[in-house]
Amino acid sequence: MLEYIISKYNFWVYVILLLIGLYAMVGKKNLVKKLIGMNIFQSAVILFYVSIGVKKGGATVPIFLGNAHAAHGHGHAIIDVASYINPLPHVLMLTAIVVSIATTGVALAVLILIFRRYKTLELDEIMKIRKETGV
Amino acid sequence: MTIKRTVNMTKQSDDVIVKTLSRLLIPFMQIYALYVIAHGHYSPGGGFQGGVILGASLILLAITYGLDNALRMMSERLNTILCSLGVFIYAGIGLLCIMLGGNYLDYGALDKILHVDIAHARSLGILGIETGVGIAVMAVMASIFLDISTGGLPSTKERDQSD
Amino acid sequence: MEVTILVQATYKSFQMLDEARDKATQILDTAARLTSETQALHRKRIEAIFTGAKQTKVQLSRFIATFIILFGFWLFMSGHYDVFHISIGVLCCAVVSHVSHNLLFANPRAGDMRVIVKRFITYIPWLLYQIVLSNFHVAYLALGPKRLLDPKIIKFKSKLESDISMVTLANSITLTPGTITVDVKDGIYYVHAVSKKVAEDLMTGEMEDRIAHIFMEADHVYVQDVFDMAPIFVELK
Amino acid sequence: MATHFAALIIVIPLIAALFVPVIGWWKKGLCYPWVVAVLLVPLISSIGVLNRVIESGPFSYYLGGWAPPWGIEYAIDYLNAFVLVIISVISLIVSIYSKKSVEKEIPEKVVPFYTLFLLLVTGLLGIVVTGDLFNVFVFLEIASLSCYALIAIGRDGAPLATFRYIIMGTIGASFYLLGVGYLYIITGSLNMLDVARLLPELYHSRVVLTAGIFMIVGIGLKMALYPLHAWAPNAYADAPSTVSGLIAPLMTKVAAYMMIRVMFTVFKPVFFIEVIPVTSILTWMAAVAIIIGSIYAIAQTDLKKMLSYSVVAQIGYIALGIGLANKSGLTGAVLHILNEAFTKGCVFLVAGAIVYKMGACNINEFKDLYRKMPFTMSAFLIGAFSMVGIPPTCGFFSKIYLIMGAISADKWIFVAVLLFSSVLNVVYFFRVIQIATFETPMPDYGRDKAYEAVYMDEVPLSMLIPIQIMAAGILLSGIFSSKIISTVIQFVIPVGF
Amino acid sequence: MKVIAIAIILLTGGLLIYGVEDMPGWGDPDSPASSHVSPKYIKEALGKTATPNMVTAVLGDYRGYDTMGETAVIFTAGIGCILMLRKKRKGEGD
Amino acid sequence: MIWQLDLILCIFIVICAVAAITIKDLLAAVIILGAYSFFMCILYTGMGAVDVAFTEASVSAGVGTVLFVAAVSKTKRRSKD
Repeated sequence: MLEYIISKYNFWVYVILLLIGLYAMVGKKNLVKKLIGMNIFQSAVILFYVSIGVKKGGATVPIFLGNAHAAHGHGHAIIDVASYINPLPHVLMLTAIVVSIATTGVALAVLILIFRRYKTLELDEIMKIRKETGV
Repeated sequence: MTIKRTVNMTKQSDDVIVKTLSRLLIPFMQIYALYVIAHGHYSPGGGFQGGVILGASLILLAITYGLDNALRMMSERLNTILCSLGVFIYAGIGLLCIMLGGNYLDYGALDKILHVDIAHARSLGILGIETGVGIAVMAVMASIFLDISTGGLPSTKERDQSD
Repeated sequence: MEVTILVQATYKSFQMLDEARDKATQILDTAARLTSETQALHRKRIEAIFTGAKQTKVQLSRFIATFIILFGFWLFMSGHYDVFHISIGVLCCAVVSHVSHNLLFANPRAGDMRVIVKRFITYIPWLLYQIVLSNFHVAYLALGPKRLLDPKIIKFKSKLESDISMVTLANSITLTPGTITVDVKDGIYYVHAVSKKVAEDLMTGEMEDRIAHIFMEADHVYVQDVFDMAPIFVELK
Repeated sequence: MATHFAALIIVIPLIAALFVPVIGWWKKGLCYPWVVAVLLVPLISSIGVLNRVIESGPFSYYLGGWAPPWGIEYAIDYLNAFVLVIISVISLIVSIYSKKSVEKEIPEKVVPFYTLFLLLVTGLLGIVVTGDLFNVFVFLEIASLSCYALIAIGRDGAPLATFRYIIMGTIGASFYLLGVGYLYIITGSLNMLDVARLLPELYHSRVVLTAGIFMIVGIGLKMALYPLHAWAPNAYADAPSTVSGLIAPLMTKVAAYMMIRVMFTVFKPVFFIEVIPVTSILTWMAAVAIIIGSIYAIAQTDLKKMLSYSVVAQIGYIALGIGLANKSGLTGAVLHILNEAFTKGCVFLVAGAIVYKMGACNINEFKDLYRKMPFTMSAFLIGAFSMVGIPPTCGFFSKIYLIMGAISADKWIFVAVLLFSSVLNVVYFFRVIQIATFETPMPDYGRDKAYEAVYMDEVPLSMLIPIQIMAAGILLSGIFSSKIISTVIQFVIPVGF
Repeated sequence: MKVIAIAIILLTGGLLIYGVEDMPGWGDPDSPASSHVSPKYIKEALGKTATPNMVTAVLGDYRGYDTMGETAVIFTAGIGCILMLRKKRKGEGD
Repeated sequence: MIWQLDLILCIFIVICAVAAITIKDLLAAVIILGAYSFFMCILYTGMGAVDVAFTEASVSAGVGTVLFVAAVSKTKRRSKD
């Protein structure tokens, strides 16, 4: 059992982080906390993808470290697939990280709009104000 | 306990250490960011990382020397144009490929105007798009920061009136 | 009436400083003049950073100096020395030095670069020696009897003028074990010292003199502000 | 150039969006004609693409010249091309409409507004055109981010509604991304067709099951399917009227397209019908959505909010058609996407016109509106007919197909739900029409008070014409529905039904 | 609110843990993710694009369209912030 | 990477995540989120994803934290939960 848990511990960590993030997004009342939860949630997904790309058995970072000019042209013969990590998940996650920061930026801008209107960032207080003013 | 006073992040800092060090650091940050963009082919890095570091150098300038000085280096209008320009470089290279007879974003077609073999044409195409990405990311990061930290009033006079 | 006040003031100042009243006045005058001078200089410096120096010649020389420094940095990082990468490097350095040549050489008082570099290099061994010395002292403090530990914040006005020398002093103080620069405001240093000996070492002003020497600062009257001058000032008025 | 139509659909609006800030800096008034002119390009290209698909069958376009699954591929078949045409038509009409409404509601933000408008259209088109699972996520984020920003500048409660939308939308997009990751870990590919080829052997793996559920839940969140709809009504109601005129018809429909794509192209229908019973859950959720959405709509006094709940109900129709998973059900769903796009576009634009004239759209203040704005309100009437399902509007035909689907699936309860929902639609639409038409101060002969004349006070032509085009679109797509089905929609149905 | 949150995370967590079981082993070189599409990138990227960093090659070339979308996302975020927050100042535009 | 070290890193990450959503001082929570991003970045480096780690360090931990700090300084610093 313990071995089973350890053998996939990255997956467990990502599950835990994803749940923490999801809990903060749904259960917390403070809007900034929701955004913090959102960041954790997205980075959990990113961690999952990066874990997909890992390759055991002497694989290194996906950068060809030899002499590029010598290898160019007859690269097929030289490059051994087993010695490099799968680059595709990394590419996808570069995109996802940038998307997450873009979402965070827009969300923070919305947050400032909300603060301007209600002068608070607690969801329950906002709901109270909305109920009182009828908006 | 709520803290009523909001902190103005973009006023000139009065700490001589922070100011001097950031003054010395900013050119090196910028050159490092450009290095990251240009050497994305050989080492980790590329347009996004370099662009973000460039944007961070502008943000550092805004935090330490105040917003007005930062805007003197990069005005709002220039900033918006750079946002557009960055994405336009990317999409424009793609369109150029169509005009040269390839598919969209097929940098291999660029060899007709660059006079190198296809592999190197692709390499140069990647460099071109990374430059575009870097410019766009830099401008956008700086602009988002300025908007959020000033609440959308980057000019000092009106900000003082409204606060 | 006036005479009695003056006599009282002199008496107090004798008690405190063992010096004559007019000398105290002179010191205070100098201090006041210095403060206003530094403030004016500071303002000018900030303006200079962004409006840029007016003379194109100065600007050009700054541009070239920035370019050389940045290009050296680029070559140090790059590791690809073919024509293509070096030309990219030249382009990038040109862009950055165009944008921010006023940042790196913002100090209007900056003298001859070569002399400064030479002196700075000779300063480093001395600093290291000081660090080693204070290391032993702090180790002695830590292992020795408790009563030697006497942490306090000392405050002194430095004669340094340019921001770069101020920062060098502040960082040298922080680097030396036992002392930490807490804040620098308008040329006044607030330093946390761990014991009396450390504070006295600092107060001799040797480090400051050396830094002033590096950056070729003019020698001004050294104002030591260990004692609180405010009551004297009030009395004098 | 004809071979590159598929690429131009996305690229031209994107590049045009980049020029809007520059043009707006030069001369603000030029933004509007620029946007309208630019949106003609995707229209022409998508009609060209649809034409090519009808003539020579599905085709694909390799971006960057890399063959799939290594590069990104546009795989364009009947469904893609059909939805592309819908999106480009609606967005063109709404862009024509936008001028006066934007000038009145957000006069100082015209330039960034039009930039984001074009980016939103780009995102929606990009989701539809691509054949790569991850690429869908990227364009989904473009569409969502521009949507967030556009909604946030709306009425009073808009920022909070937007914040809710951001939270729910991010959960949805991340769930989708997670599902894609699960598919990637088990198949090693991101291309839809390649994944579809590899998946059938793996249907009994738990990973595939999890992937399927996460993708469906994620898309369901974006689609505002019933239990996940909480963000939608406020967001649609509080947005500026042009924006709600654009996103209410398109955003959820594109998500519905994604759901059809995932359920019937990436996964084969057999997976969701037999391996895990998602389709039957979906039909029940859809039925609840139809009823609850309609009931909530009846309870509203604000026209835009009523229409927003109606969106939730109508999404239920599409989900029902997808969930029935048989030939007529799916035909009904796809036809309903077309119908919904025109109908919701029409009624939301009418709501925008009313806001333009009256400053608000509280239903109880609609007295005499039919006399004041006869053309606008007659378009509204056509929209209401379509929503209720009165021939010859398109709503009738889509509803007929859905009912036929329910009958052939032997689910009589859904027939009852569909018919009952028509009754509910009648209730909430005819309340509006009754107030606007009949509740007029009749000439009181008993007293001396003269009959109060009502003058016609119609909206400007630049708003009226798009509304009329939308209404005409409802009628035309109804009249030609059999032709649309025989040329396009019947090829959408996956093999095996 | 809290109850709903806990219910949601229990559901999601259960599903995720259920799904983890059948996943290929962590870091398995023969897993489908590492053996179907990606080997070609590793083999070809240097020869076809003259770029030793495979991530850059895939990012910029093989999946360049994704990257363009991503740049557009960033652009959208920037313009969105301008739309939402920036106030108009006097004497600008016409 | 040695798995014990990796495990410790993972535990730190989880602690940071929990702390970031429970601390009531929002500025502290945001800074902890930055620390969380840096731990993530180390984890990515351990998994060989240098590009992702670089991006995470510069984007999430750098600019993301700055944006959060800017927003918090513009609004309220205290949170009720």
